[in-house]
Parts: sequence; C-alpha cells; structure tokens
Amino acid sequence: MAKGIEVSINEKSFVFDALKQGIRLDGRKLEDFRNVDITLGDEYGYVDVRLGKTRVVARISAEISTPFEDRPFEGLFTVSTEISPMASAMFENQRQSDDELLISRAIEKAVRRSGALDLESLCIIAGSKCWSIRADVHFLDYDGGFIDASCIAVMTGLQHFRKNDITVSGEQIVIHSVEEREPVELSVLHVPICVTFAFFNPEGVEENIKGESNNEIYIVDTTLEEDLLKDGVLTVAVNKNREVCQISKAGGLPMDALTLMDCGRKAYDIAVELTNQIKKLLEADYKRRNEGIQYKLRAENDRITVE
Amino acid sequence: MSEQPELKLVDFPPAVLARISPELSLQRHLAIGLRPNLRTFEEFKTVQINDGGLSRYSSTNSNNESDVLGSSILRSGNTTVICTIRGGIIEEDILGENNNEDADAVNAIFAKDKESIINQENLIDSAPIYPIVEIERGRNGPPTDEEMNLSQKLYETFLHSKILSKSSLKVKVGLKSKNDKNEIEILYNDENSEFQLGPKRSWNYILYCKFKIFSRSGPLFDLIWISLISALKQTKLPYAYIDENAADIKIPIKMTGNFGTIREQYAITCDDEKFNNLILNNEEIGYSSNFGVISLDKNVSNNNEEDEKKMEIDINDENNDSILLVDLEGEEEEISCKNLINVVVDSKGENLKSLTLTGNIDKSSLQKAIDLSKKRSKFLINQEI
Amino acid sequence: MSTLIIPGDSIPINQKSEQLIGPGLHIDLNTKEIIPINSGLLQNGNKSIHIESNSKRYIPQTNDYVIGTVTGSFGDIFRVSLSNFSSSVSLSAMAFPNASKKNRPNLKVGSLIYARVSNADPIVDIEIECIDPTTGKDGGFGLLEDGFVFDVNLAFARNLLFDANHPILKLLVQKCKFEIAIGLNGKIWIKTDDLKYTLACSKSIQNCQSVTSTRFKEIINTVFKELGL
Amino acid sequence: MSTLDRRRILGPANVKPLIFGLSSSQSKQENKIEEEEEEDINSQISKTFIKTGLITNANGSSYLEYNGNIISVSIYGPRPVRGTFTEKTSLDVHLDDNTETISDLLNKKFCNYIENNFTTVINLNKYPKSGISIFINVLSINNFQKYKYKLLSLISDATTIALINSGIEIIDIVSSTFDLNSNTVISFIKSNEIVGLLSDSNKIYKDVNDFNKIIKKLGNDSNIVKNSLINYLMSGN
Amino acid sequence: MSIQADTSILNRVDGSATLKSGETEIIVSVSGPIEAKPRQELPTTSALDIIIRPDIGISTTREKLLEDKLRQVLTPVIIGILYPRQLIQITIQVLQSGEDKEYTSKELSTIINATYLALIDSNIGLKVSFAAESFAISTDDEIITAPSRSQLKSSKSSHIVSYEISNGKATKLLFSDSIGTFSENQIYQILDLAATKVEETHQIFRKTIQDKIEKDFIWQL
Repeated sequence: MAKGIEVSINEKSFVFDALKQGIRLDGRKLEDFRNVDITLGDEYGYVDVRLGKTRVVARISAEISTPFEDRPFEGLFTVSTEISPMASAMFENQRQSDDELLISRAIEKAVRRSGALDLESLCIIAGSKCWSIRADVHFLDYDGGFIDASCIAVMTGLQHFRKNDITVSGEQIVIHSVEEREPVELSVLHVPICVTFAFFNPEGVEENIKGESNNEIYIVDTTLEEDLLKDGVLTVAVNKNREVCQISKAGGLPMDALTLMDCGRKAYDIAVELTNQIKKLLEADYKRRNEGIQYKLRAENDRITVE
Repeated sequence: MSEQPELKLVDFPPAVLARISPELSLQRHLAIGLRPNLRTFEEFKTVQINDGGLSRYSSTNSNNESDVLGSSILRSGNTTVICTIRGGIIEEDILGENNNEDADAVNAIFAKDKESIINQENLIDSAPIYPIVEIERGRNGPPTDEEMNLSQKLYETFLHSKILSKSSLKVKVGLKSKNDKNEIEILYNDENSEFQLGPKRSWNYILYCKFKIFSRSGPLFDLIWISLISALKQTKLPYAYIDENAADIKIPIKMTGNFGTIREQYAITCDDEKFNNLILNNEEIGYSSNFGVISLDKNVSNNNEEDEKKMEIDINDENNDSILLVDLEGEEEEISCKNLINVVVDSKGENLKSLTLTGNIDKSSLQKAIDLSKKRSKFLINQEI
Repeated sequence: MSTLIIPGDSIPINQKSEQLIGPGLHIDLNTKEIIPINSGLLQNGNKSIHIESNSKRYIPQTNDYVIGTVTGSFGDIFRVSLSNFSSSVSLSAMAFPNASKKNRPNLKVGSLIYARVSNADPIVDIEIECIDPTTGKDGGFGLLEDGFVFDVNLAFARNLLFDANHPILKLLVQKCKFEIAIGLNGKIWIKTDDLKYTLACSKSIQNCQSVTSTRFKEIINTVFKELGL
Repeated sequence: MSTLDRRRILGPANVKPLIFGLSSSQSKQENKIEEEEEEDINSQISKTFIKTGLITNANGSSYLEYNGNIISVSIYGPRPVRGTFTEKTSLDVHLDDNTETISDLLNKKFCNYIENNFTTVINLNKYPKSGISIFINVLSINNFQKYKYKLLSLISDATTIALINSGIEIIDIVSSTFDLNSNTVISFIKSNEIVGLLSDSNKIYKDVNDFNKIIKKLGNDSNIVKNSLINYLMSGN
Repeated sequence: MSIQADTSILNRVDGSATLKSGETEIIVSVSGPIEAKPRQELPTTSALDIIIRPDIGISTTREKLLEDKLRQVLTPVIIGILYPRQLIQITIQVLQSGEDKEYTSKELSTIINATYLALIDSNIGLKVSFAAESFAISTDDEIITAPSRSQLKSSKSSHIVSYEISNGKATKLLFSDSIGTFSENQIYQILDLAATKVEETHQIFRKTIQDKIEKDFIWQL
C-alpha cells in the first residue's frame, strides 16, 4: 500500500499479538480516541489540530464570486485537500494516491454534502453575486487519522470564521473592513464529526468468513503503524443530534453487522465529546476577543457603546 | 603485466569540447578575449523588431478579421519571438468605494472612518497583462518550468512597473439604436455627451499576450520583455457598443421557494472600424538586460601563454579576475555562469524597475551592469522599436 | 570540551599533529579548506576531529552495524531497506556464513536482519553482509526472529551501541532478561519472553531519548508501571 | 474546479471574448479581387514568399507567407523513441494555431491530412526505432471560413519544403492545390498520383465528370506548384 | 520585529522548522537524501525537489517562480556531490503569507530562513550558513526593513536579499530580487543594510540551533 514504508514480519506479528491482548503500542485501549489538541489562530478561520502526532491546519477564507448558473440562490463552498510530502514522503506532490482520494472523498461527503454549511445564506444577489467559502486543509504531519483530524479542523474553522460584513444597495456591494464593522459568522447548520475504525483479523481471512469465533478486532483512531497493517476500515460521520451523515466501509475485511452498529454508537459518544470540546474552545476564544474589543472601543472611541 | 598503459592526449574539435566540457570551453575562449558566440564581453546582441503584421490594425495586414489587437515579431541572432496581444471584456464589480449615487448613500454613513487613499501610484491602479510563453522545442505537453517562470516573472515585473493603468483599459461603451429616420446608428459617449448608459455597469478590457519562441539560444526574459513593450505600443483598443434592445433586462426566476431576478449579461460588440490607441505610461517603460559574472580560471589562461598579451588588452580592469559578460548566449555561457544579473531600467535611465541578482555579485560588477543597461535602454528607446 | 559549530564557522585545526577528519567536516574541492557542513558539537581530539550531530536519515558508512527489512530478492541478491524512502541496499545470498549455491539463507519479504555495511560508495549500489569478515562466522549477524523493532534518533543509537555499559541498558537488565540488536540506522530490535516486557523495554528506550540521564530510572519505572509490570 | 490551470496565468474568470461587428463593404470588394486571383495559380506563386532553415534547433524548417497567411513548419527527427521497438519511423503532426481561429476538430482533421500525405512519401523504413515530429505553427490566417482548405494546401507545401530542408528521405515532392468553387484540396505526387484529398463542397455533382474536371485542373496546377517548389529549392536558398 | 523559530517539529520527515516572522508564518520539511525517481536522478549530485504551497488556494505559477528563486539560493549552498543520484525533497507550507498575492518578498525571505533551519535540522551537508531579509521603499523614499502588509501595499518597490553567513558575518551575496520603482543608490543602500540585518537574524538562528543541539543530546546530560 504505502510506497516506501516497509513493515517487517516481526512488527506485524507483534502488533497483532498485542491487539489480541487488548494492548496498543501507544498505550491506548482499543476504543480510545487520541487526545485532540485544537489551537485557534489570531486570524479568523485558522485552526491547528493535533491528533497525537498527526497535525492538520485548516484555513477558511471567503471571497465574492458568481454562483453556478443552475444554483443562483446558493453560495460556493470548496474544500481543498491536497496532501504534500510534508506529511510523509509516501505522498507525492500533485499526484493523488488512492489513500489521498479516499481522504478527500470522505471529507467532501462528511462536510460538504451533509449540508453542514448553509449555502443559501451565502447568496448576496441571486444569480450574480455570492460568497465563495474555501477551506484549505494543510496536512503537516501524518500518524493516521487524517479524515478525522481534517473534519474536526474544517468544522471548527467554519464555526470560528467570520466574513466581512457587506451592505447591498441595488446592484452594488459595499464590503466593510473589520475595523469598520464587526465581521459576521457563517451559518453552520450542524457539526458532523468523523470517527474512523480499523478492523483486524489476527486469525486469517478464512477463519473470518467460515469460522464461528468472531475474533475480529476493531480499534478506533489508528496510528500510521496500525493503519499499515489493518484489514478493513470504516468511517462514520455523525453529529450530536444522533444523525449519521455518512458511513462508509469500502471493502476490506467482512464484518459482523452488529459490530458495525456498535461502531456507530461508539462514534456518537466520541462525536458528542468532541463537539463539546470545540464549543468550549470557541466560546473561550469569543470571550477573549470580545474583552479585547471592549477595551479597544472604550479607549479609542467613546461614541459606540457595547452591550 | 609489465607494460604500463600509455596515456594519450585526445583532441576534441571545439564543438565537441563545448558539449562535453562547457566550462573549459568557455574558459579557453575567455582566455583569448573572445566569447564562443564571437561577441566581445560587453557587446549586446542586436535586436530587430517590427509589428509583424499580425494585428487587425496593422497596415501590412490584409487580414482584418483577426482578433489580435497588437503584435510584434522580434529577431535577435537566430532567435525569433512572436508576440500577439489579444483582449477580452470583463464586467467590473462596482464596489462601494466608487463614486456614484448608490454607493455614496451607503458610504456616507461610514465615510468618517474610511482612510482616504492619497497615493495615486498605488499598485492597485496598475493593470496586469496575462502572458503565456511557449518555447518551441519539438515536444508537446504541459508548460515547462522555464515557460512558467518566464510567464510569472513577466506578469510580476509588468504589474509592478505600472506601465499600464487600469483607467487605460476602461471600455467606453456605446449604444446601438435606431434613430428617428429608422436608421441604425451607434452612439458613443465622446460624440454625444447627452447619452448615458445605465450608470451602474462598467466594463474593462483584459489584455492577454502570447509569446511563441523559436530557436532559443540564451536567457529569454529580455527578448520577451522587449517584444511585449513593442507589441503594446502598437496595440489598439476597439470601440464597443451594446445593442439597445438588450439593455438592462431583468429575468425573474423562481426556484425551490426562492424569488429573485437575474441580471441580463449584456452582449458587448466591438466596433469593426473605430479604435483608440492603448495609452501606456511612457515614463515607466524600461528595457531589460542580462549579464553573467564569471571568474577567469588562471590555469586555463596560463596554458596559452602566447595569448597572454592579447588577454590583458581586453580585460583592462585593475584587480579583477572576474569579468562581466553581456547578454548571455549559448549552452557554454548558460551552464558556466552561476552569477547572474538581470536589470530592467526605465526609459530615462533614472530608475530601475526590476533587479535580480543570483550568486555572488560584487558591487563593481553591479555598477557596471547597471551603467550598461542604462545606456542600452536609451539606445533602444532611440531606436524607437 | 565541545563547542557548537554550524556551517560557515571556522574550524580550529591543529596544524602540528595529523588529525583524521570525521563526520560533519568536508574538504572543499575548490579552496581545499576544511569546512563544517553540519551543525553540532565539535569533537577535537588529538588524533581525530569531527562534529557530533544528530539526525534521522541514515547514510550508510562502511563497517556500520544496521538492521534492515528484506523487500525482495533478485537471483542471488536480496534487496534490503535500511530506512523508509531511502534507496534499498543489496545483500548477497553468499554473504552468510557457510553459504553456498545450495545452502541459501531462508529470508522472506518482511524478514528482519542484522548486518554490517561492507561497501558504502554512494556511486554504486551499497552492499551489506551477515558475516564477520575476520572470523567467517555469523558474529551475531543474521535473521532476527520475533521480538519488536522501533526507531530512535541516530545519535542516540550510536551512543547505545558504542557504550556497552550504557545506563539505560543496565537499568533495563534489572527489570527483565532481553535480547537486543542496535543498528546505527536508528533501528533497535528487542526481544523478551513476554510481549508486555518487550513493549515496556522499547517504550523505555524511546522515551529516554528526550530526557536527561538523571531521569532515566524514573522514566523506565513509569513505563513499566503503566503496563502493569 | 477542474477548469483551473495551475501551470498557466489565465487571468480572471467571467471574461468575454471580443466579438467584432460585421465587416464593412470595403473588404468585400477586396475579396472579389482575391477570388479572381484564386483562379490564376501563377500569380499566386509569384506572391508567395518562402524561406527555409530559420529555426536552428529543429532538424529542418520552413516559413511560408501568402496573402495574409503565415505558416512556419519545423521538423524534429528522426530521433530515438524510448520504450517499444518499432521497425518503422513513427510520424506525428502537431498544429499550433496562434490565431485561435481553427477549431479543435479542424485542427485534428488538418493534422491527419498532413500525416497521411507524408506517411506515404517519407521513407519510413530507413529510420527504425525513431520518430519524426512535424510542428506546424499557423501565425496568421486570411479569411479562414472561405479559404480553410487553401490554408491546408499551403501547410502541405510548407511541410514538403521543411522535410526537404531536414534532409529526411522522401520519395517525391508533395504538391498541393486548392479549388475554391468546390472547396477542395488535393495533394499530388509523381505525375498526378493523388496522396490526399479533402472536399467540403455543398454542391451535388451531376456526374463524375464534374469532379474529374476539378481533379484535372488541380492536377495541372499542382505541376506548376511542384515546378516552382523545385525551382526554389534549386536556387540554393 | 518578532521572530519565532522552532525546529524538529514534524515526525515523518528528516528535518523541519517553523518560522514566524512578523505577519508571515512558514513551515518547512526536508526529506533526504532519499531514493530519487529515475527521471529526477542526477549522476554526480543530488536532485532538489522544491514544493511551495500557498496558505490559501492551490499552487500556481506564482509559487513556481518562488520555487525557482529558492532553488537559486539553495543550489550553491547544499553540497550535492555528497549524495549523488539521491533526492532531497523540500516542502514548504505557507501558513500565513502576511502579504497580498501581488507581492512575494516577505514570503520568500521567510521561506529562505525557515528552509535554512530545516536543512540544519535534517543534517544535510551545507557549505555555509545563510539568511534573508525583505525590504520596501516607501513613497517618501524611506527604506523599511521587514515591512508590514499595509506598508508593502503603499510602497514603491519591494526587495528581498539573501547573504551567505560565515562566522556570524554576511560575506557573499547569494540572491537578491527587487521589483517596483527604485533608484540605483537605493539598491546599494539596501544591499548594505541587508548585510547587517541578516547578521542580526542569524544571531537568533544560532540560538535556535543551540537549543536544538541541546535537545538532541539531552540524554548526555
């Protein structure tokens, strides 16, 4: 699979033996999601997510553009997920590998097609002017979990981002600078969170299909080492309203349906926890910024009073 | 085996040596005060340029259906550069800062907070051109790195030179309508001041330039820059008009519970005959020159002792064993010269527009290079190409 | 005494005595000057001078002990990867003790081997061998079975290999019995009787890279405790 | 956004191309004169300007100018082809239209025509494991709608000269001629052997004789073209 | 102006560094020497693969030209003959460009500096140290060192200068690029000023490298 990375027989059997005993190399339990460390930038829509050693930065930006002809009432939303060799030399520049394709599809499905961003709210003048929102995901360091990390980064970024306020007058648009008017947030309808599971079959494929033992193992949020050895993968995107936004298991090890249901429930628990973490973080950031503004306004401009 | 293998000296003809050891070949040439292309160290290649007759406005062009607005064909040595300028029209976003009624009303509220823009020389008023450079090399495929870098360097240098102002590219839109006698006529603003088209819309020309290069023999930026300037000087912008019947239509639409109107996209037609010259900011126009700085390999020159005297005449610099080569050409010079200077000097020779120094360039070489570029810029201006 | 040296700095060369020039120093082909090409600590001894620096990418040098993974075989040659994304090196099937046309070593793709770099000229294919050239015996080289392999920084690996009385190894011996192979390519193989102990040992070694030697004991104890040992 | 081209500077989106209004009466008159001239092959030849070997990094090249049409053809090869072994030379033709008037479809058609013309003429067996590339650059076109096949005949002639300039062995000179009324281009070798023919006439011919007449006329013209090409080449230019 | 630098921040590559210099923030990774693809391989020296990615949007010819300029800086500095037929892959991610798309001087100077630190971190052989600085000339002919986004926007010209650094002193010019409208004298002034400015910057980097080495060999203490 990953070109250039060699996994020895020794490592493989060691990892499998450990999993059978319920041990993971980084000391986690099988169902543990790694700690997520989210940092917000000074700039709106700049989010730095660390998931263990994995690191992803998302930048949200907005510009005024023309809507698609067949969708005059909707703004544009693009997610760009190009992986450079910075994350690992296994990724080639500007040549999308299968892994990369899978990652960008999963993010596309979870974030864009689930309607997390209200596109109609981005319309300015029907058919001629709209906001075009762009999420650039930069993959800096790879230790598995790119789908989950970038989903967190994009969704946090969308909620954190503020676009310039505008005034529409007839056919003209006045864009107000940040100093002039408080920028406005995007209308985010719900927050899908991706959770990826990996399946292992220490007994061999035959045992998996014919046997009765059901000895397959599933683990949450794999590291790269685990990722290279997995036999199957499942990604679930779910929001805290218990709505599943996508569920994809592209081939791989056949799994018991009940196990998949179990994964769904696990994903929900993790999603709730992460949603709350993001919410708290955004609230703290809002508070910090507002304190700054109040101070600034009081000092410089006494004509505006702040509630 | 007792016999010692004998070492034999092999002689290579100059053309072969140039390929297998370009550095040595160049040093041998320089040691006798000559360059492989037979020019002296500080001699520029001559440049011949004409409008090529590719533009619809060219007097020598029998083809007036072409959509080329300006062109030039340049020959320098074996190299040919063909430059064609084309246009497009884009509707300008009228943002609040523009002066007109609607915006004024909005702006009035915020006017106090707005810092006024004093500087007219701002980059924001400079218009870009969009270049595509194609160097014929007998292969098909996506643009090479050199083509991409040349395009981008040209784009940046042009934009920052402020040779073309955005205001020069404004389309003064006329209106085509039937007059009282039921004849079709086109009204333009400058002829009939009464006429005014919906104040809310405004259009600009966009200029594209395409370069086709044959027989590349050295760095190309200088040549494409000269051919661009020459082509722009020839460039004319047509008058343009809107058909009255199509003016300001709004089409109501309804979709999934939304109501709204979509603005008609006007079809703008260019006048077949009437045109204006493209106005350039002549004082900003400059010309580009390139130099290589190379140090003489003393081992090579010592081998040719009989030529020593000749060399001393050519290199009259006091201390220096590094020499300035003007207008690099040929594989030997391009491979061997690691220290490069590229200068664009404006027409008066007062200011520089662009300067790129690669490698260890000493001040005296730089001074000399800038001096030579100024002289050359003046020369090219006087040549009125 | 060691001082920080970075590229561009002058090197205090002892003109009187002959010194061997070691890693991190390079003789400029044009100026014939000895220049530092890496950042690190200058080790200026009587007989040799070099810069001690750390890195992650292994560049093979003759006589280095390395751990590699077999990636394929072509005829009598095995291809072995010493580090991810680096050019693979060759291991002849004949470079084993008692090897003959009939007695080929049993190596599969993914097998782990401990070997010595026998030829490291960067212009040709780099070769390794699983034989001690002085004795013709295995000398500890060969197939590494079971156990676990993990990566450490190159400077740390050098330190572990060359110091037989390394405090970390001494501390680990007190915890359990283990077999260890240390490759200068930053790979360490370790094997104990129990999976948990193997994991604990490898974690201990990895974690000790980023602490002062005074804390080795504390780190090792924590790791073993976390695994319930 | 698949339309994005990160290798070229394309400028803003939403730009409309320039569309010029109808031609004025003046140019129509000129066209008439042209049409008359179109009948007279000798006067055409006298107005044609040819030069060879201008492009130094190609193995052969030609430059042809006639009545507002400017064509440059460069030949690269025979040069080694990587990978598969081929017994014969592979020939490929590329047409780059600097005027942006030739549609992609016609571009392909033109390339095919030239390729077919010259595969029959070039001694392909002489250069195994090699490839010859013909790069055609159309720099200026006069009244493409009406004279598109005239342009093709000029391209064909320019290619012949470029090939001769490159020293690649060819069986005979290909000379091409054009008939306006039937909108036909025919390429001949030897005495009146047809190697290529393209006709886009709207007319329906009453009988075969009609078409035979055209072939005969173009055949005669082509001999004149051929002779003048030979004359040019003999003049040592 | 504030400079924050850090090295060895990424796990999967051989060398890495972040550099925040005023409004501009860059992260650089270096992998190498690694196996080159056959089309990249050079017989006697190492191939340099340079990738620059913008903070917003996909990379275009703008980044391509920046890559070319960086290559001009690095080619004479990296001792390629140590790694024949190998590849050195340098990936640069702009996190915050700190300037409008029409300008590149701030990005390029920060990229050069961050790449220096990443190369040091990767232990790839360098002939000499180097550093870069950006400048602008304001409309009233004042030379501004490390201009802000708005200063750059209202400037007449923008410049970037990079020097080789030996024993803490700027010695030879490596690369310089200027664009806009400026006089011959101003360029000499900037070249002189740049020499002192890059020496100041280098002092900070020396400290960064010192910290790195201490961290690398912490287990010796």
